Amino acid sequence: MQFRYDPVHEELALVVRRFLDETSTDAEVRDAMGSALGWDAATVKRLAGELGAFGLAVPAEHGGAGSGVTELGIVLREAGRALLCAPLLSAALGSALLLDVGTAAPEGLVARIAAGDAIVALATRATSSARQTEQGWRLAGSHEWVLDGHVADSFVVSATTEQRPALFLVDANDAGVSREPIETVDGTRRFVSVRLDDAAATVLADAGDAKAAVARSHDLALILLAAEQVGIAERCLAMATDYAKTREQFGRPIGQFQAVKHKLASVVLEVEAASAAVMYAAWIADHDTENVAEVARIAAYQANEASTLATSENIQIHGGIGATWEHPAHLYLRRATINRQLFGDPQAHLERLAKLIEERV
Amino acid sequence: MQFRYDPVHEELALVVRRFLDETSTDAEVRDAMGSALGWDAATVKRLAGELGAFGLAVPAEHGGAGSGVTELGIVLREAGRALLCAPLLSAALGSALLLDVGTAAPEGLVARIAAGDAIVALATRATSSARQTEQGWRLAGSHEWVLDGHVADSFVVSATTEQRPALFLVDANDAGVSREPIETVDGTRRFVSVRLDDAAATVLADAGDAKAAVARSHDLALILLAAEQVGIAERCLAMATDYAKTREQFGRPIGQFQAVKHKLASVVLEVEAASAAVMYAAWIADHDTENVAEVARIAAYQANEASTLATSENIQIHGGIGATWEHPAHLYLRRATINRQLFGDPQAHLERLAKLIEERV
Amino acid sequence: MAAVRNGPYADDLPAYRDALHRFLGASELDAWRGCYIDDVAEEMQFVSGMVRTIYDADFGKYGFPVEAGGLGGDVRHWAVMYDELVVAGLPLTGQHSLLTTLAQPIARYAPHIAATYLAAFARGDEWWGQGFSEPEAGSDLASLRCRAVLDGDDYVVSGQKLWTSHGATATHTVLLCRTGTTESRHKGLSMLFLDNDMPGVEIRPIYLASGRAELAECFFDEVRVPADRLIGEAGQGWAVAMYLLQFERAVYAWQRAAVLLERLEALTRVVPSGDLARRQLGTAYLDLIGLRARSVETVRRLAAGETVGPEASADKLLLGAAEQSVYEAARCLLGEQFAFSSDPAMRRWGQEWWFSRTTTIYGGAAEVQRGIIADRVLNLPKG
Amino acid sequence: MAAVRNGPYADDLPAYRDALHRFLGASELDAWRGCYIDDVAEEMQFVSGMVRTIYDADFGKYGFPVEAGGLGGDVRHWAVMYDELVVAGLPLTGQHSLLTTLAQPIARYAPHIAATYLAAFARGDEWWGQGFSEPEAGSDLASLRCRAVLDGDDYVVSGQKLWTSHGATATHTVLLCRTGTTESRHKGLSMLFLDNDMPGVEIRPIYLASGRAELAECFFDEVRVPADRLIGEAGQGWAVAMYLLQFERAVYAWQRAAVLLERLEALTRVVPSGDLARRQLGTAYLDLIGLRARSVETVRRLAAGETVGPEASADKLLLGAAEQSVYEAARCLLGEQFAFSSDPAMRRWGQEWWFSRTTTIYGGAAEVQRGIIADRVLNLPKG
Repeated sequence: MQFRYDPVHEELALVVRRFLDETSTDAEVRDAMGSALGWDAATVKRLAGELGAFGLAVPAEHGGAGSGVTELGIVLREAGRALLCAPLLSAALGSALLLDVGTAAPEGLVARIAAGDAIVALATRATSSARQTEQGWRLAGSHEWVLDGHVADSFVVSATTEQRPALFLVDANDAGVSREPIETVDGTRRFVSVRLDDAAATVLADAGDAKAAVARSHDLALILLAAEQVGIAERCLAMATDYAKTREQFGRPIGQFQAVKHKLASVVLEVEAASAAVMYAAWIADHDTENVAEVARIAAYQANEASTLATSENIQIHGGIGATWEHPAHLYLRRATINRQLFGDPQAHLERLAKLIEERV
Repeated sequence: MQFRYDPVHEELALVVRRFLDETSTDAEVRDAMGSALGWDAATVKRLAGELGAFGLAVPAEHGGAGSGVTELGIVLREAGRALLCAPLLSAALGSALLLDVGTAAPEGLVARIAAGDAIVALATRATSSARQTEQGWRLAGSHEWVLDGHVADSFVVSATTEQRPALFLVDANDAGVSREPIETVDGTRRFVSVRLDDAAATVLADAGDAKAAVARSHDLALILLAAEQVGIAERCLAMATDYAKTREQFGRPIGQFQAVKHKLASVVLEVEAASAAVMYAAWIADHDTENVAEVARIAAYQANEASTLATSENIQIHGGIGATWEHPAHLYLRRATINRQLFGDPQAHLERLAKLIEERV
Repeated sequence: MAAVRNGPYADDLPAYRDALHRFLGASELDAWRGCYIDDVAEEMQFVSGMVRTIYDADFGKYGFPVEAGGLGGDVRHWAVMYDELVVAGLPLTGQHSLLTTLAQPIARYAPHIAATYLAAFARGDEWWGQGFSEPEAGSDLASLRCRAVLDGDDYVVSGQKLWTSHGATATHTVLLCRTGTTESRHKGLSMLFLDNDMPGVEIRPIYLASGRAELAECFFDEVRVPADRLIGEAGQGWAVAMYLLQFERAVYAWQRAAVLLERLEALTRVVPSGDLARRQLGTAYLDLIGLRARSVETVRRLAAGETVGPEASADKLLLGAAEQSVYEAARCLLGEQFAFSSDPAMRRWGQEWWFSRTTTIYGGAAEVQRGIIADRVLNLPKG
Repeated sequence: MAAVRNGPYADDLPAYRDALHRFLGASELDAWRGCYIDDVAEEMQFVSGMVRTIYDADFGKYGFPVEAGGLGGDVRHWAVMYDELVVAGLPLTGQHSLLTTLAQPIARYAPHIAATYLAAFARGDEWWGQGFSEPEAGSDLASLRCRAVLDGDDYVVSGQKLWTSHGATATHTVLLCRTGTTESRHKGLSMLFLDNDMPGVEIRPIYLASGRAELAECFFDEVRVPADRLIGEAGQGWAVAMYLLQFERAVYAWQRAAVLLERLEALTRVVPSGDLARRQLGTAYLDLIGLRARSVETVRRLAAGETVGPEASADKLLLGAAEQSVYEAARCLLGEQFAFSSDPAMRRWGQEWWFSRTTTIYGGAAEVQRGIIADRVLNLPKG
């Protein structure tokens, strides 16, 4: 662990937070959850346009702001705090993966993602099988839980070609593509299961390149989700703290009780450790491509722990009211639950880390 | 789980507690720890004689009181509370194992154990190898951490004969026996490592019988140690509670602070659950020979958890003073540490239990 | 009035268990085996048919005094009933928990009410709500405000209750209300038995985070309740409540433990074997067995008429820990399925997991229970 | 007085690390590599030779102002030093912790004392005790009673201190004592610098549960301390103590984390591989990395002269958790060896495990640290 010298990006966080305070209130989140699209189109347009949030880490030549993972992490953290319903994570991951494969990506696609004009969804956790025909590549297989796949323009798909892994781009409107919405525990995000039935595809990366690009994409996803988890945890900590200051029982605010104080102090500890780990992981991702896998998993694990604790204790401190459908507490817990699983089980992160230590000693 | 109808043996517990309040004070425990023998001979004599503690579960025809595991557990629990230094566990296990093998045991030996006139130590966790000679069986091997082996008159030894396990009795004064005292984290008990170098031995049980007898002996050991752990935990809970009532900080007894209250309440929970599990296991051991292995491990696991928590929190609540050599708190933690390991690692108990559940479903 | 004296199993628990076991295995009850319905009201309605069948076969009459249509026996008969229902793959739902909590206090403190109404409850024809908590009186029950003012032969009740389990479908409410001054705290409380169809009663379901409407909020606007509907004496409400909480905390713990053991086995069947899984399942199992070992003794004491008092908080806390241990194991070990899948089995795990979250909240938060143990079992100085 | 201006590495941390790394790898230091001595006093005496060697080579002078014989730089230089000592297999013992805690407050609040005495401390020739806790003032530091009464040009000190780390072998004591009334609590305190060989000072070692005599109790009987030995102003003792606690909590956390990472690796080498071991080692590693990630920022803030204040309690609590996580892993995974074996490596694990138990007690119990976070970081209402 090294000393960092980057200035803290408080300004960026403030701008995003002010925007979301207006556009991602509890009422708006619930509206978005109930909508067919899953988010408010006008808000998403402003997010991409005014704030440039979708192209934050995209280089200027592709129409982005040219910032890095640190800045993306700051925005995702705010998104977590506000339970933002928007295809933000997809934009970040889609553009990064297309940039990673370089000229194999269709020209202008990254710029369209950055502008909020296209959604490229990842179907890289499962693997289809690919075969070459006279008309080009054809993919078959099924991919569960594809984030934002319901309105994606295209999919990045992992598939094997004669046992070698490769990465493909598939047009969502191809006749061989069918998608079915699935209901998860979290209503603030949209998932579909995608079935490919001889869908036409173009190669983005082959063999080793594909594997490495997917691994990098998943590392990035872990860091960004960890940032969201920290935002969720921070918000739940704030909600619980505010409630503890005002809710009275036994003739005084419950925040005067040592049991409540210590519970909240424990949440502070988890949040602080997770926040530090996420900032560190983002910094490494921006400066050192070699050790990202390890720090991404550290950040993911810590942030998952923090968000699990904070979302649960928020409910406990709110008591009965916190366990109702009407109260937002459960929405945070639900989103945190999906975030934990979206790019791998926490136990898998822990085991991978432990193996890394074993190899080192 | 069934409803039990046995009367609670409060009378027995009281008698033993009164005796130990006199004979096993902190000063006496420290004297015993510093002595060559490891206990006070006069106290042990009274324990065996007046209280009949060594022959409690030995049938009347062998000079015992004819009680069961429940009663033994009650005495061991009191022994844990008082950190009693005495070969009580050895007496219980040695007599039980010799009774188990029936007529193969030398006549009168069990009665001598019950009277406190003989110590038979178990060397059944490791395995020696046995060979038959014209002069009879000869054993070779080494056995670490043999409880009370320093003054044992004989050893019960596990050994293999042509790949078949068997159980032998070895005279401690045989020329082929050497024993070396070893220092453990717990000074209230004496352990030796025993080396057998062609030591003369007589068969106690053969093959399947031996294996089953050793398994039963270890099950009994787990239950009795669990009872001790509960006693240790109860005493530490009482010590911490008393201290919390009198020690003042911030102008009031620390027991007024919710953090201390809840910590102690958590200890109560562990102790209550463990105590119930141990009583249940003892009851099963007295009434149903089939399911002892499972309940013994449940009791062991719960009691280990309780004693670990109670001994640790006792130190935490005492603060600095509880972490000094002078204060008895560490002696309890040390004895609990040995108890955890003496007949198998807690993790092993847990895994065996989980396998039992898996097999059942 | 059905029976006039104790039934044959009143003093023979093993025989009761054997006979019940045979009865519950019969095909007559197959319709209810393995049932789980998303909608709570619908589920209770459906299960009431099962309760009735068991009652009409006399097995459901044990644990109730003959004066209330029962066949005698004690709470151990209930404990046996819960175990055997679970073994037979039959459901234990809302009416069982409510009966566990409310039946003994009514029978003891209001035999006249028990004589008239309890049989219908025990038979599954209806169930009653427990009106204790209020918006401003959650863990601090003694601060409750719902008032009952004596006016002639009636109490006039005004106020609000919150978190009433199955209140929206209940026919009556066992209501803890203030008959003394607000400052009187626990001294000025009385317990009333109130018909939910009386004028001035309004009850609305509350949807929980799980999506299930298990609770309700109740509004009382000058509801006239005859004074003979007192449970216990006027001003004795706290004592009745404390008596009641022994059952709510301890016997209910036995009931849930029976269910949880079955759920843990179900989980073990679907989770792939492995060291981590074994460890987590094993720990949950130990938590459950620790609870049961404790609970068996508490239930025995209650059955013998002993006062368990503050010690019942230990049973409740052990239940909370065991409940969360089982469902945390489910959440972790079912992992992706738990988060992403919407098949009925997974939805059930999810809903039950949400319920487990509330185990440390309802009926007096875990923090309050720990305080009770510290103050009243360990006698630590009041803070 | 050695240097008169900042050294070449004062503003170049990476270069300092590289040069230090090379220096610590030299055979000159081989005598100290891997050393661990049961007797604490003996160990510190032996390690002081290493401290001196590093100081005389100028590396030990960073993090100290030139006015105190140092070469400038800040606490980040210390952080680098701790890391590199560990990497080189060299010990970090009592004098390092004491220096971490005491050097900055002395340099800031008593430059005249620092100018005269600090170099000898930094060079390993001596070390100082920290006289804060008392028998009746443990976690509640503000209630301390040890008195200092001004009499002419001297303070006359009488009272007792407890739990003074390495007090029995220290040459001086940094003493927090009461110059105001007992009721004045934290307002009536002052900090003094006292020679342990003055008449009226008696210091006795305290043997801990581990068997090591790491602490001491100090008795002061009318000890005359010149008034110019004040650290800070009279009555400013609490402010100095609060400033000091930032280092005791946060920089010390970095130091211990460096050691703990190495110990965890040592544990990983001796424990047989397996799922459970991996899980427990992995969790301990994560706790450590979480602590480091937090600590790197706290140390940076302290180096930049920012006030970390109550937030340093988070570092201290994270350290406590990490410390116990590492040694609990050792206790569980070493199992029988830990309990039964008396070979030197196991004795060391045992002694360190005992020390880890005290991490949540010394320097303000974990309960007090949580209270600080709740009251002063979250601003919850005072109880």
